[in-house]
Amino acid sequence: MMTPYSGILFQLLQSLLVVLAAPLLLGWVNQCRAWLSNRSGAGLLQPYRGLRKLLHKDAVLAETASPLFRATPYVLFGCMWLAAGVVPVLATDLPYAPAADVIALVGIFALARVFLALAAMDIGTSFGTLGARREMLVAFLAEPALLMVFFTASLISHSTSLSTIVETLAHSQAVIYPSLAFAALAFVMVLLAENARIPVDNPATHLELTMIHEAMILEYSARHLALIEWASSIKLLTYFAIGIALFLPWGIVEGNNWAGLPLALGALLLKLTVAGAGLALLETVSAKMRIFRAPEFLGTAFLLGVLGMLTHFLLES
Amino acid sequence: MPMTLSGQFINLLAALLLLIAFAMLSQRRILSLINLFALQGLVLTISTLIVAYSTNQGHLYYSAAITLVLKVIILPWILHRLIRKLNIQWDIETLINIPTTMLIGIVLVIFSFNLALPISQLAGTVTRATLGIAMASVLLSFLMMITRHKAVPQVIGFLAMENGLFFAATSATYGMPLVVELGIALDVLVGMFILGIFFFQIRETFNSMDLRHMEKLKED
Amino acid sequence: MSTVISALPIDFAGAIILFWLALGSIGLALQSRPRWITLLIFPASAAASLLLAATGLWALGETPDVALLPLGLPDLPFHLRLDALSAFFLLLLGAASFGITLYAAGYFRSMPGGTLGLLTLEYHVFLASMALVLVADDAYLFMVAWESMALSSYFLVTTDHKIPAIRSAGYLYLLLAHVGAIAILLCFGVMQGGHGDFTFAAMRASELTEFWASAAFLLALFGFGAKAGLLPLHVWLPEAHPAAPSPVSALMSGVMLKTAIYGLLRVTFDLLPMQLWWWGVLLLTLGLATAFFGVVFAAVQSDMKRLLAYSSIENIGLILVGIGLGLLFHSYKMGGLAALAITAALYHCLNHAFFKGLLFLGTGSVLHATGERNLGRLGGLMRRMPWVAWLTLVGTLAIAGLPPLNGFVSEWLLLQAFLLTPGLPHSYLNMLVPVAAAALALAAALAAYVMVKFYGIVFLGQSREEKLSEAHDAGIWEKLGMGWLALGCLALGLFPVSVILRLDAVTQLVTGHALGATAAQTGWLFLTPMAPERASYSPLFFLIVIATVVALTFFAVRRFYHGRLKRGPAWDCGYPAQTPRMQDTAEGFGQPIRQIFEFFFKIEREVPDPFDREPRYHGKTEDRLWYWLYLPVARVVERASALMGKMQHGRIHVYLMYSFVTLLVLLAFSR
Amino acid sequence: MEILWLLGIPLIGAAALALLGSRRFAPELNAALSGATFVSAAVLTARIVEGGPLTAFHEQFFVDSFNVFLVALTAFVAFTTTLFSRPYMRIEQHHGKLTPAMLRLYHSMYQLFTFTMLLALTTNNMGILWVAMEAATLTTVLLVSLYRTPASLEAAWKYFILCGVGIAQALFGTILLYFAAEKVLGAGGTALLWTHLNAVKGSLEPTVLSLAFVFLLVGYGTKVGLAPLHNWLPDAHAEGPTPISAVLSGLLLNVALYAVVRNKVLVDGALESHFAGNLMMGFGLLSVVMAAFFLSRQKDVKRLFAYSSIEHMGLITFAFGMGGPVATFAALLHMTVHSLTKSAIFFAVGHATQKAGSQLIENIRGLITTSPTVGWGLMLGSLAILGMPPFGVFASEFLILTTAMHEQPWATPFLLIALGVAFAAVFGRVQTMVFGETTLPRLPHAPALLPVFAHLALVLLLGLYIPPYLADWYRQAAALIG
Repeated sequence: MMTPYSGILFQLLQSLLVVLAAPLLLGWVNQCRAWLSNRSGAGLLQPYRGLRKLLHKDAVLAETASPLFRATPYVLFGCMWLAAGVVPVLATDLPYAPAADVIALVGIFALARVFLALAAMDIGTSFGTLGARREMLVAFLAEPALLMVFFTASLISHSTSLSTIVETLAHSQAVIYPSLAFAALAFVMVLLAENARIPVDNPATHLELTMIHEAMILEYSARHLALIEWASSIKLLTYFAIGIALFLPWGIVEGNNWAGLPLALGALLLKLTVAGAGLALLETVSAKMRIFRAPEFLGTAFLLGVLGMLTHFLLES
Repeated sequence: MPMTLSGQFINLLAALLLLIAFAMLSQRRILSLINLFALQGLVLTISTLIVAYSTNQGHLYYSAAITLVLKVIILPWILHRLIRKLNIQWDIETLINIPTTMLIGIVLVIFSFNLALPISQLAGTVTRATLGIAMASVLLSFLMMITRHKAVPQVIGFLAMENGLFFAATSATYGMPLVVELGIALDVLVGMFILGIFFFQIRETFNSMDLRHMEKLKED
Repeated sequence: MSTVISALPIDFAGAIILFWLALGSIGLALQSRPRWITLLIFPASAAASLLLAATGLWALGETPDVALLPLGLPDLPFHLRLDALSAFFLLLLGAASFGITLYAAGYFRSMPGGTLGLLTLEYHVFLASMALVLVADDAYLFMVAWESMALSSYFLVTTDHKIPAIRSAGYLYLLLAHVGAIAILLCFGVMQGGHGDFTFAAMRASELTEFWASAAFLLALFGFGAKAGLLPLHVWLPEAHPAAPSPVSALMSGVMLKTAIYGLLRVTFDLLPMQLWWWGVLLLTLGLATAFFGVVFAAVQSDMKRLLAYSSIENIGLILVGIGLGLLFHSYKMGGLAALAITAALYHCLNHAFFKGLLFLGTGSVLHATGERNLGRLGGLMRRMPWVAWLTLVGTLAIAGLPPLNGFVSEWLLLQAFLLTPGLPHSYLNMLVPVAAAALALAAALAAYVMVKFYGIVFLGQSREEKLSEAHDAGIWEKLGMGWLALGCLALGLFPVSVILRLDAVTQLVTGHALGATAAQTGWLFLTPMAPERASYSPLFFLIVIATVVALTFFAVRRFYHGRLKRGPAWDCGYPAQTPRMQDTAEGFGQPIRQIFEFFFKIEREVPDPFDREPRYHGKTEDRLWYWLYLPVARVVERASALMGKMQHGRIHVYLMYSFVTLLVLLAFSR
Repeated sequence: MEILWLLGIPLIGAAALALLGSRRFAPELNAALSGATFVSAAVLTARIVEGGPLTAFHEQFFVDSFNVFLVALTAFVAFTTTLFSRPYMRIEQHHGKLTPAMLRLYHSMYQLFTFTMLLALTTNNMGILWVAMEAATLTTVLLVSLYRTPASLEAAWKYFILCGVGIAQALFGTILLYFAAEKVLGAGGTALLWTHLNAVKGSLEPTVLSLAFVFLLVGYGTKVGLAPLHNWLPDAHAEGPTPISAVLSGLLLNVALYAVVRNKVLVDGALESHFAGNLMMGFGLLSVVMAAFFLSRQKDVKRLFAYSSIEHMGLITFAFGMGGPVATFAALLHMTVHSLTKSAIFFAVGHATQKAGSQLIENIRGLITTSPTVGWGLMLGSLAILGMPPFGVFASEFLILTTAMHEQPWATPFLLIALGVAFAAVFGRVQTMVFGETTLPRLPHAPALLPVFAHLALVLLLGLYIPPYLADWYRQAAALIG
């Protein structure tokens, strides 16, 4: 049905779209937050400007920095790109897809995170290690929670490959899976934690008591910083895409028939807009929690995920 | 079958033996203990002689002779000399008081009689009850060894036990083969000498014959 | 193959074992010439290891072959047998010990001759006995090899016997090993064919009732568990493994623990006539508990080798989970899934041998260079010893279970085994499986935490002590050894399909099913354990994409912007007075875990009062099990022997009384 | 003829040494005599191996595959012990612990002791067997109290009384045996000959024999050191001179057990029930367990290994009690390896205590640094005795445990616990003695470690390879004992 070339082309298109559109989503979220807090906001394109500025600057590197520190941003960017390629944002069954299933996807995120944490410890500043520790603390709870979400979905579809999951969920008779409800809740919590959003983290401050993600990248500057920022915006978009694929999979093209592309694009745009606004709303209404509350928060997410699986066994099998 | 005269004699002596054993059990003075021991030896000799005569087992005469020499003459003599040398004739207190000991002794007698009963049924010898008595006196002397504080009475108990065994050997089974009896006699003699040496060593080390000085080696 | 070559794999294996023993004795003889030992003996034995690995690889494809040695008990000559299972573990032993022995050639350079000679002997006896355990085909030879292994490793552990802590570690180790060995022996006693036939063949033939089969299984679980560090028999492991010289720690953690796994597999699947479902459940739960316990304790360690030892406990737990799951499926005749689970377990054995060996060697070099094991006094070594640091990084990422390295593959397979579970007959089991999967995921994530702590604190940041500045990088032998192991981690991570194809013979033997055909159905590039649409993973693809993207971005940034770079002091929010001491210590890094899992630990700490002139912090986290299980047992023994002691009263009358009473009782009893 | 040599040499030797025992060359003479005894034992063994069982002097002596290997073993260990005692006793003399007179006593009694043991092993007459056992006690009593210290006197006294009383019970048992036998064989000499008894054992009166066996077991069991009759054993072993401890542990216990087993054969034949076996299993198990717990209280190294002897004797008795070819084979093997290993350990311990000048475990440290040979000897010996392969003790324990698991599973938990506790106790103490720092100086005299390592080498060999003819012995003996 699909010639390899067109498949690869479609794949590239999707990846590029994600990578390029990621800052836009970030901009949109910030814009919404601004509006919600009665500010005019910096505009949708602000993130792009930021990236451009950073890329132009000269990089300043701590004397104590090792090659690992310099390599990390690129690795991070690479991982996110790969993730973006794996998730069926527009279409399923793309050439990338079989390279990694959901577990591998979690693996990719873990890889990126570990590199970032190591880089943060590399300089040997108090904030760096603090950030790394907190990041890993959040991660070791968020990661299994995310896995639980995926497991629930894959128990329904008897598969861990995202394409299959999406296809099964897209045309399953039962529209409402109670287990998925649990999963969705857990997923949202994980998304907040993993992307350093309120209430777990606050991307906008450098307040040592609260910061996690920012504490890790304190020592980065210029192009390195730019890559990291960009990577994290891609991460955000990827998470959105995952959420969409799992919980509102309708409209995603099966195989790469170009005909379905416009519809898919439209659907994606719509979903992202809504989701971004939702995230902004969530962040505005909720308050940043103390760092030591984070484990409880994520523990809840984890348990929700497990509950989701159990409910699947109870109600749906 | 009607008990022959010799058989009755032997039973009488057996009873006597048992009596002596009880007497030793209750005896407080070492000197009289030794005398009782000698007496026991004498009874033993006589019974052996009677068995030898009534069943004309030649070698039993020898063993009677050995008994006489060893247990009636030599050993008591050695013991007398010992206690004179170590001057320890004085009274000896026991661990358990005498009446209790006697009671236990009686229980033992009943026990051993019951034990020996089925066996003495099938004893072809003229002397059926003797096995039980022999066992009883063995156990009684055992009991005596347990209840005595001093070294010498313990040894006498040991020798008395030997007597009981000997009685069992002669009367119940018409005596062991001669080689064996010689060996046994030799062992008893040597044992006695070694004990003699011991007494002096103990005496000069602990300057007392009280076994309560010899309770150092233990787990604690 | 074997028709072309007259000799069979078993002959090679035997020859290598003998060669090792010979090398050991020569080493003892060469006490006066330590240089010769390090430059001749160890490289030679490394070569032998490589040959052994090759033999194992070869034997994987061959039919089992047997051999008889005219030694042993009169009616029971030593039986040797080399089937796929043995072959796999021989491969593991050879491959891992190759790197480790190469490393040892350099590591023991500075050791005094006398000690070195003795150590060489023990080291090679250790290697030989491990190999012998794997090829033994009768209970007696197995036990002899098994105990010799324990004994030689004990002497290796106590190489530095002047340190009391090491002595007590060795004592605890040998004690538990011996008790375990007795249990194994009794297990063989159950399985024996009677009238003293102790060959494994006879045991396979003997039929047992469910009760006795279960008894045998439990005994085996106890015995092999004691060796593998199964909860709650693990206490010796974190004491003994760190105490040994690092290459030995590497061997013990990387290889010796696997012999216990081998034994468990051999007894449970090969020798016992039946497999009951609840064995699987038991193994699964114990495995999870072990894994979780191990990783949580690893997270709070402040001694780098102890940390690794605890992480070994975790990995053993994971392996046991795999086996338990396989057992469960096998008992319900779900062959394919059983094969999957077992494959995951075996794969993890292999992986753990490589990365744990690598990490222990890394710590060895650090110890050698700095003389320091306490994480709180290390740091910033990446700049002092880059080789060690980079090679160790590979191990770290691998053990943290990150793609595209090998640790991830086995964990992925294991999770697949959990997820692809169609409904088991028991509804409770159906509940258990997802929960178990969750716990597994949690443990895996914690492992990443632990490893970031380990690597970050040892190699990254700034040196916490002055003396670290003269730390030197490892020598050529060390580099070679670690390089080999790192290469292994990479290869095992990138080519899972070809590895699994090799494992087929083993899973076939163990579960009667094989995975390779399905796993390779879409070619060697994609690993598809069940079916492509159910799950697939391609590490190579992974690596390529990431590499290309990294390269592209790098050049793109250079091309469109610039590569200008300034060096300056660390910014750190503009905080002026930075000292290395402000970095997290091991305690600091472990603190959140300690807080979250407080109930696991017995914590005692003294926290300084804020107005102290010289504030000092002292924290100690201990294993509750020690207080709940081991000390009570010790106390009971103490009590019992005290009672016995009262019997030994010292009064002769009492003794006579004993004899008297005994006599009377027996007399009364005899009628 | 060989028997004449075998018994004559030590007897004459005893007399000779009673005269020359205090001379400078006495130790060498002692060793030479034991050597000669060993040679004749070897010759006798060769005879038996090719010619099969033989009786001599109108059947007063009987040598079959069961006792011949015990004869060989006894002669061998007695010989090596003299080799060890040569320097050992010299050093003791140097330390002023011994006078020439004592040495004379020691040497002649040593020979006499050897004689009694060999007599007990080779005689065919159960009565003479008893006499020999009693004589063995008498000869060793004075050796136990050789040092004349209060402790040694106390030990000797307990040894004498307890064993004497015990042996008396055995005599009663023998009398009962005779009592039963003469019904069948008629009164007189032949009624106590084992060969004859064995021929007619089926028709012996069961009730009498069961009674007799109780007395015999209690009697000889006291000498074997079965709990709770064992109380003399640790004292005697700890207080006597080390060579004597070695032969007591390594040989005398075996001989006593031999006596028990000889009688068991008859009783089994008469009873048709497993009565004797059950009794022995009970005693064995009790001894193993009690000894294990006693072990974990020891402060004196020689007491420690004395208790370990009790443990192993218990194990052997248990195995004999189980019966059957495998278990009996294992028991015989265990007798051999235990006496070899245990005597080796006592040799090593002897040197260690001489170095430390104390028998207390806490005063012995870091042997491996002060004198590596002694240290390794002790370490390897202890590991061997604890049943660590590849030493021979493991081989027999392997067979015993696996068979027990198969035949008498109820017993295995006790064995598991006991062996575990024993290991913990013994190894913990040995490790502290062998390893660690020390301040002890080296001794001037070179220790005689040839015996230690010779024994250990043999034990190692037996662990890995049991020569066919030895195996045949064991098999024949096992068939004999059943």
